[in-house]
Amino acid sequence: MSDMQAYQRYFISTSQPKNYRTRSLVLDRPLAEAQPGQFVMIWLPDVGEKPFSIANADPLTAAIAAVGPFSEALCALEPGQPLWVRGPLGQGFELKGKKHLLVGGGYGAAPLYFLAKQARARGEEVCVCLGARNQAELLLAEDFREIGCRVEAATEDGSAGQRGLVLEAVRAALVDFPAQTLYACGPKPMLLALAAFCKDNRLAGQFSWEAMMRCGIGLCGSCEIDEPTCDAVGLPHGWLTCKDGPVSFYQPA
Amino acid sequence: MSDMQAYQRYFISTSQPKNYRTRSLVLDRPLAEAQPGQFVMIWLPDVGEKPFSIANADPLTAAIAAVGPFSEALCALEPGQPLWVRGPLGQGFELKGKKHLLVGGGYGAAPLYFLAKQARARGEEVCVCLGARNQAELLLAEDFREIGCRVEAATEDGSAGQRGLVLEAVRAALVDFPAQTLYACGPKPMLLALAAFCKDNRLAGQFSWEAMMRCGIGLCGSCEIDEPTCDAVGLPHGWLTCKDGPVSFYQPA
Amino acid sequence: MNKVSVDLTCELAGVRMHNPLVLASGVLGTSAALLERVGACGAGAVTSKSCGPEERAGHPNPIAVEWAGGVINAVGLTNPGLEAEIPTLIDARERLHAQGIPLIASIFAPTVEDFGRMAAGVSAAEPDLIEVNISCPNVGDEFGTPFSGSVESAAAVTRMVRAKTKLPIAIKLAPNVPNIARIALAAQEEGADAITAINTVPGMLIDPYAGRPVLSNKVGGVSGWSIKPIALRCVAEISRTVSIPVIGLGGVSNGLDAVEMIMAGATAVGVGSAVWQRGVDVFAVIAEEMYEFMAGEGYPDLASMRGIAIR
Amino acid sequence: MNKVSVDLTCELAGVRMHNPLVLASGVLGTSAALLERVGACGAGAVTSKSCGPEERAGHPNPIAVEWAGGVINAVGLTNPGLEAEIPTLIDARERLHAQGIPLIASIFAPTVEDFGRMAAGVSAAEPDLIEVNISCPNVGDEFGTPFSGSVESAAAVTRMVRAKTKLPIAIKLAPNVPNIARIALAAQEEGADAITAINTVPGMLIDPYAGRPVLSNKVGGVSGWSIKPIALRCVAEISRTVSIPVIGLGGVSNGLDAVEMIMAGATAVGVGSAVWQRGVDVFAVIAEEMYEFMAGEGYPDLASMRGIAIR
Ligand SMILES: Cc1cc2nc3c(=O)[nH]c(=O)nc-3n(C[C@H](O)[C@H](O)[C@H](O)COP(=O)(O)OP(=O)(O)OC[C@H]3O[C@@H](n4cnc5c(N)ncnc54)[C@H](O)[C@@H]3O)c2cc1C
Ligand SMILES: Cc1cc2nc3c(=O)[nH]c(=O)nc-3n(C[C@H](O)[C@H](O)[C@H](O)COP(=O)(O)OP(=O)(O)OC[C@H]3O[C@@H](n4cnc5c(N)ncnc54)[C@H](O)[C@@H]3O)c2cc1C
Ligand SMILES: Cc1cc2nc3c(=O)[nH]c(=O)nc-3n(C[C@H](O)[C@H](O)[C@H](O)COP(=O)(O)O)c2cc1C
Ligand SMILES: Cc1cc2nc3c(=O)[nH]c(=O)nc-3n(C[C@H](O)[C@H](O)[C@H](O)COP(=O)(O)O)c2cc1C
Ligand code: FES
Ligand code: FES
Repeated sequence: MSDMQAYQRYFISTSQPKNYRTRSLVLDRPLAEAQPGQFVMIWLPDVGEKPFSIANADPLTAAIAAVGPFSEALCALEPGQPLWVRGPLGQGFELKGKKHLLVGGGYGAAPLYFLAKQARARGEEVCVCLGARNQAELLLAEDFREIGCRVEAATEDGSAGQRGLVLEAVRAALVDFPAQTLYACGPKPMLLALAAFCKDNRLAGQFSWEAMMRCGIGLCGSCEIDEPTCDAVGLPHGWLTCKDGPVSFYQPA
Repeated sequence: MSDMQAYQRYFISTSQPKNYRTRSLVLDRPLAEAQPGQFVMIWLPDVGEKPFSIANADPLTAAIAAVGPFSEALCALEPGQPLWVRGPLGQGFELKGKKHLLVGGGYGAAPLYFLAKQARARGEEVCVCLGARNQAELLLAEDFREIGCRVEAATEDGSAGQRGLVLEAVRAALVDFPAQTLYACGPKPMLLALAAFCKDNRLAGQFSWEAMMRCGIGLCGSCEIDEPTCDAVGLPHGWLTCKDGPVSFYQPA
Repeated sequence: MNKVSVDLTCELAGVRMHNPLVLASGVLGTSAALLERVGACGAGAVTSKSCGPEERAGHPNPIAVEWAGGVINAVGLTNPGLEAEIPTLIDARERLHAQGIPLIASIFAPTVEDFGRMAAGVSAAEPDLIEVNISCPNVGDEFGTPFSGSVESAAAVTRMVRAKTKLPIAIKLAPNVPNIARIALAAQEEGADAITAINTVPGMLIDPYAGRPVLSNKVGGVSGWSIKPIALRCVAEISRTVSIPVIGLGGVSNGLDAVEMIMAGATAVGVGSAVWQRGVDVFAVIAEEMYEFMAGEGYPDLASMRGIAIR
Repeated sequence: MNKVSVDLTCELAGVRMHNPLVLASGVLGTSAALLERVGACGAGAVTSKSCGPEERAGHPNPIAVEWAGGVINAVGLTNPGLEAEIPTLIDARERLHAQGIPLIASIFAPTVEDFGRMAAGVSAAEPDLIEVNISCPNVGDEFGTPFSGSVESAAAVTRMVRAKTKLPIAIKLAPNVPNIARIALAAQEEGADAITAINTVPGMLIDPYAGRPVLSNKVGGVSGWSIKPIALRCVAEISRTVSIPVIGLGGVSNGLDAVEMIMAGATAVGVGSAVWQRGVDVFAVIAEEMYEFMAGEGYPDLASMRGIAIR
């Protein structure tokens, strides 16, 4: 009967603080067939609905930064309370090669954690570069270490890892971590810089983009990436974040 | 895509005369999951739609007696011409025991042939009693013999087999063929007589009924067996030939 | 979530039912035996097949087929005519009342006057409620629009039927109107005791290989699970507008569907095509599924769920 | 059956298309880049998202979800307003014409007068055809009935639009009326060059566990494969009644569906929700499926199939 329902109801198992404003919501059961980089739409009746990356599929987990009304409502949920999920949606990451460089900005660390787990389960090497404004903003660094990833942090104020942008950490990591593919999720300026870096360095890249999502299923057009951005990173015009993405693929010629 | 269609189109492979007015229509491919005793609705666009027993499932075959406009239209079809089928529909026979007595009147032989093939494939013994007005009306006797069934015929005029009703042939057969179950398909008076016979002789019986079918899927009510008939053979009131049947089951207490 | 004890009973226009599930008109309601059987299979009430003034054979086959979204039918209002119907209704009522199950008698007619005649006629059989089917296509005004297609004609039929019977009446509406709530309101104003919504959604299936419509009548009515969202919307709009109870139906196949109908404001829930999908026993099965849902979610009775989705 | 060579071209109100498949309004028609992309994916023509006089943000999420029968949406007519739309349409037309693909500009408005203003306004962008969406719920007369809900209001909008543009116009109709052919006829009489049918079917999904409608707007429009029989019936009724061409849409997901629309009398076939189901490439895929069917069944061109199911 439940396949007749647009949404699946989940319950919060635990809600763990991950930094001063981000919580990891661990739900009561798995989401079938979810891949790292895919997302779900989370609905709170009478509140709203927004997209969130899948930070773990079994049990379904999301890392939510409380930055506005909807994310605050999610972070206020207590164990046992319900939320509604549709998905998994979109095109996720695809592990390529055996040495993986993951680059996260802000809650971009969330889908990368799921990806790192998958790579580690295959016995492959993972190095994670995390960027943030300061130490308080850093996300999931401990979680990555726990599953055997090398972690390099970069903060704008130098309060954790090296001072500067995450791109500096990437350059540094690559010196002794000859990655075959770079996987990135984070703010658009970071992705643009990394896309340029991959092109310059002939490194395969997978980038997870953000956009204003409405339908989430490739109909309404609201998540289209603008043409200048498409041109900058080599995407075809009219690229839809919810359906063609959120992950885009760059392969050096 | 084709599961969106209400009907499946088949083509006539061969149309073989079986007696002076009955043809066996062999179609171009199988009907999946069909059981002996089940039926299909055959549709000829702009002509009509009627129920027919499945005489063989692989390839789908029906034995059609040309008795009126629709059955004549079917019998006039030539190899390569199309017809439309929905089904299999209804509750078919279920082989019980290892010695099977099949009793057919008229085109009632059709579903029994399919049943006999199934029983023979299991290496079980089959005796078929066929009733008809005269030799010309006898159906499929040769076909039953070919697959290794014992065949006893009864005709009203004695032109084939013993003279009399099929019930006489049944009595005779049972003398040296100790069947565990009787399976019957044919005109209502024959079924009523056989049902009474089974009751009197404490023999398990399966009877395939006919009725005016419209929807064929248990909605319209037109194939209901009348209450006196139900009472006579021990069926619950409101018994639907298309859905509860066409096969009814009698088990001596 | 604590399991609670659940009460599935309801009352509709003075008619008490042990659960809210009503056999929809036209499905297995053609004889006393079938109506009795559906009652024994767990329905809270049963509706007879719509009957008109004269006997009708209906359309030739094909009259109903299943497709991926449910069923489409154009039976053509096969019925024995008023005179033959009355003893059947009396027989059915007696058998059903012995089980404690109410009988709803469905009527249709080609003219407003004939609706009056039908209402007076079937009243003689004393069914618990008369359902007035003003939503069958192929009868109605001179353009082929059913009476439920306009406020004026719906009101005219209701007024006439109201004048001819003292029994409670439910007016059955079609979904293919721009504003179904206005029509329901007109029926209420003319004295209807309940609204039944929805009848089938007019549709057509074409077999591309045949190049022909599948039904002999070409056009038919779509029913079954795929019309549920249309039915829920109609029931919600009607429930927000009228104060009389609504029998909500269209695509109800399981307990959750029935719950959704109640949440949209329905008092009772009709079940038709699901009989094809899940068998005649579907009534007891759906009632059990409703019970499970309500016990699990903490709804003690139907009133506690009714209309919560439209508030 | 001999394989024949198949011609999929068609002409609609003077607009030539390399195949009959039209991107439905509201699906991916929000930017020049997306319209161009759909053209490159094999559509015969593309329709822009309906635009109104003023910018509208639309409804808050959820605005569209999939369910077992397809999709339900209440986007809320998100659009940039007439002024911002014109350069987008010009840009889109130039890119599409470079591919040889016509552009249909869809408009809606809250009043008859505004429809006139919109028609005159988008005409400046010189689209190949203007589609007049009189079938969106939540705009229309004082009862919330869309303009397509009555012969009078449909005629009034058509008359106004006809007076304000020399471009060909198609009037887009809603299925939830008792007699869609009468409304189509009224549009033809007021000068419409084509009819588009159908818009989504008004519906509601309720989540029983939430006890709430799923869409923030509560009511939405059902689209996708489950509405196909409703759409086929509407297209058949309209085609039997009017002489102008029909863009048939509603639930077309594959080549057989498109063939059925043509057999019901459509000249062109709209595709909307199938983009969700089968991706943007669905246009080329459906065209190929139509080709296969027609070659296998011996139909040399669309005219040889058109309307055969309603004769
Ligand atoms: C594919 C995809 C995946 C996403 N995954 C996640 C995820 O895993 N975790 C998560 O927390 N969010 C994620 N988001 C963002 C999320 O959908 C919401 O946009 C976010 O929760 C803010 O919504 P809100 O209603 O709370 O605040 P809003 O009112 O929408 O935003 C409040 C303010 O915060 C700003 N803002 C929005 N998002 C962020 C942010 N992430 N960091 C800093 N400022 C922000 C807005 O620009 C605005 O000024 C994802 C978005 C997309 C498209
Ligand atoms: C479950 C079921 C299975 C059936 N299986 C078969 C089958 O395998 N083969 C088959 O030929 N028919 C079968 N029938 C009967 C079939 O559906 C039609 O009723 C039959 O073909 C006559 O249809 P018609 O339109 O040609 O003639 P009609 O105009 O309906 O009938 C013409 C005349 O023939 C009489 N008649 C109808 N059927 C028979 C008959 N079988 N023998 C003698 N007279 C008859 C009618 O009473 C009428 O007087 C089955 C019916 C049912 C309900
Ligand atoms: C085969 C069939 C026959 C029907 N006949 C009638 C009828 O005679 N009178 C009536 O009011 N509704 C009739 N209906 C409509 C149903 O009562 C019901 O309104 C519709 O099927 C929607 O419910 P469902 O989706 O549960 O089937 C019929 C429906 C079917 C499927
Ligand atoms: C997300 C979405 C948005 C839509 N927006 C519009 C619109 O703005 N204008 C319009 O005329 N129709 C709109 N429609 C209706 C479609 O154009 C089409 O008529 C309907 O979806 C039926 O076709 P389909 O089943 O192929 O989707 C929209 C449909 C969907 C699914
Ligand atoms: S969110 Fe609607 S197309 Fe991507
Ligand atoms: S033929 Fe309709 S119920 Fe059996």
